[in-house]
Amino acid sequence: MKRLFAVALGILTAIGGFVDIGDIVANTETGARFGMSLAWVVVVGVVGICLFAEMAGRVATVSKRATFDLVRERLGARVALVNLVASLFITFLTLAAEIGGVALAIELATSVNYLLWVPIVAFCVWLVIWRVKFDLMENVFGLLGLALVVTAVALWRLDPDWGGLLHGATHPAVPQGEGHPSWWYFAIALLGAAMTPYEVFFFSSGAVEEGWSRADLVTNRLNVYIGFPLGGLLSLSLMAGATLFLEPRGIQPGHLSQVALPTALTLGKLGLAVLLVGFFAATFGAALETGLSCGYTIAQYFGFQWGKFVRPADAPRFHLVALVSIVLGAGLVLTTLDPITVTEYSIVLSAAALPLTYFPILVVANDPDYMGDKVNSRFSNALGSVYLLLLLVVAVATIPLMVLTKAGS
Amino acid sequence: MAGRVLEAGLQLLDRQLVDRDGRLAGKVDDLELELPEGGGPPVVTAILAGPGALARRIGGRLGAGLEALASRLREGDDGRPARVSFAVVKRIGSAVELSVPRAELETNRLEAWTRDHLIAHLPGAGDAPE
Amino acid sequence: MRRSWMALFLLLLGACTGPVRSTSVYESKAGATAETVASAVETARLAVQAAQDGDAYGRYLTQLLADAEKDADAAQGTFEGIQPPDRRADQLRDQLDELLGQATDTLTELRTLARRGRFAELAEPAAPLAGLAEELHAFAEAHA
Amino acid sequence: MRLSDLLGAEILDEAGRSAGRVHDVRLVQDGPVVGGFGAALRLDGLLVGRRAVGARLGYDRGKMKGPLPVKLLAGWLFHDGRYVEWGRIRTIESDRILISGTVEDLPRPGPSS
Repeated sequence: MKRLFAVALGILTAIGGFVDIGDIVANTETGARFGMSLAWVVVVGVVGICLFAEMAGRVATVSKRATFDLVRERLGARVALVNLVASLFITFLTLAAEIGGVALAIELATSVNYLLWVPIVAFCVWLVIWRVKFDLMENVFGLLGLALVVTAVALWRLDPDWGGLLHGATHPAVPQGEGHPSWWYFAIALLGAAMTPYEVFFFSSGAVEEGWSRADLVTNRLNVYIGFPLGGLLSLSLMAGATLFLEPRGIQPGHLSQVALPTALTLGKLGLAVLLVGFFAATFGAALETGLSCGYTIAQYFGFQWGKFVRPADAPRFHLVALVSIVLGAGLVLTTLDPITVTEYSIVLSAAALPLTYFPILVVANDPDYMGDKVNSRFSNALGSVYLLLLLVVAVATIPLMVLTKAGS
Repeated sequence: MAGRVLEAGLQLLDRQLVDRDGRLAGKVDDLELELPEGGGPPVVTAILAGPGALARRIGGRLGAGLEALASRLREGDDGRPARVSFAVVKRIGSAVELSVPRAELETNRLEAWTRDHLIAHLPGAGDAPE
Repeated sequence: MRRSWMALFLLLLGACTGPVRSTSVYESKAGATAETVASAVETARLAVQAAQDGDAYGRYLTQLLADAEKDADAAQGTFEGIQPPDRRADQLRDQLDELLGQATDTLTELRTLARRGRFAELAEPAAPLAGLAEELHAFAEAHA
Repeated sequence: MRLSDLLGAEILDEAGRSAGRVHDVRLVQDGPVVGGFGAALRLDGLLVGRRAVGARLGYDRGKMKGPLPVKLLAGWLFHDGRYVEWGRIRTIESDRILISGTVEDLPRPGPSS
């Protein structure tokens, strides 16, 4: 029975933990502007993160080595350093966006300016990283994140023209009046939101934190193959809500308040309250993950002790990096740079930087020295190669598209 | 284990150092080779770890900057990079396992400094997370 | 993504370039501004509707109206920073200014009422929003 | 001497012709005993080739399972690997290693482990 509970818990936290400020912003803005015509990208992104997270989790479980440890080993100190700087910058940007996201969620509930909440949020994020046990932290925010299911409930309650939505999703076409470059730019943003590098840093480091063994490989796969797709459904329900409510009225959702409109108008006060809990949990949970990931990446590159499974005094530099990252992240938000804008950049740059960590993991997952008999199957190698090509194309296309579309405007 | 063949770059360099208690103690940033007195090919005598050793492999301006920083941090004695004698290496697998606790290693100075001067002052630094 | 970047882009352009090269560029800026303000007006309409249906918390509605007002003011400020290059652009400017003024005044009034918790009184001042939204969408369509 | 002095150094034969750069250094554990580790790692020879990019990925050892496109690319990149035994090294300078004999008579590297 205990095993069943562990599996269920794993899946639920995977669902709750899947959506973060990047998914919330990307899916709502895409729905408001392009309807469901980019829904297929969410599917591609979910399949991609399932493949990538399962591989990284398996590599970490079998070889007991987390992602960035292996990135340096396989690419050498110099190339891995470039990789570290890029991945760290993007993870830091995402951390700032998540801290801003938490503050915005509280602003919605209190109508007190979000900037006032930022220092408090940053302190709480640090405190949880400093004191709370790893799996307790994951379970609480993962389960609370499930509150975002309310967006799907709102959709079900609305009982919209499902055929119309499905048609939009299955016949992707650039709506008239919109340029192809912007359409593809939003596609990259959606992919970056679904396949953020920090999720893999966190997922693989988590496998070591929780001391997974080969027996846990099955649980790992279940968490990923069931949890992430259901998490992806939450993203799609955000997109559908925007398609039904915002797109027809030409509302451009630049604020979290507008993102909450579809659910508030359909389910009223109770729905809105649950949604705000969901926003808070999703962004706070992601702030923890990105704060930790800043620590993980640097510690795993230089080789000093990391992880919450040891006393803070035994991993001093790891905790120092996490603390400094959170302080700087809060500082970036306090410069009044719009957190939504920071989010938009963090997800697009995430998409562009994916090959940097995806490629080494794909290679290590094929090395019998590390994986023994748990090397990639023929299928995961075939799919893995397709995604490698896709991610390389995305990486090359991102910056030109960013310039061409003036970051999507 | 006699006669085992190892490729230094692929199977030793940049690998994680793990001490006797399973704590992480740095990376194999470089290897020190010396010619034995009796002549013959050079032999690996020690692992070099820490910013001082890493700097040489990064090269360029960044490497030089890292090296300058490292010598000030005095990881190893008299500005040398921190050194782990091969005598304390227990096993070379996906990580390099050592037979001594990391506190005894030169590579641990920066870690101990950070702990004593910064982290230890924060409440709860010493206890395991509840 | 579009609103925040369009506002910033227009701000930069308005602040430093002043006169815009050609009418068509000015026209597309006017169209984009109308679209942004239309978005704010539509957001306010939904907020007022939610208030009437007792759908949402006062604090949330206040925030929603404050965000809408902020977007409209920013877009208006940016647009007014751009010098119309010729006679025809002047006409466009006057036509749009008229709409922008009405929109921002209405949004400010609604946000002030909400801030004071007087949600029951939103309907009457919100009346012109529907017509304004119509005209702004039409203007944006015509000068895309 | 440090390993990093060898890695990446260019191999020049007596005629001054280049055999490429050092990708890796092969060690054999049969040196004098050193502490708890047992026999020390003796430098047996240098793995040399034209392209240094991605030498660490491990595809030149032939045991990697895939993925196919990466394996093919790596195979093509490293087809010209050579092996320089310690005995043939005359002098080691900062970025160059001078060897006796000529490039042509350098054997291909045998399988390592």
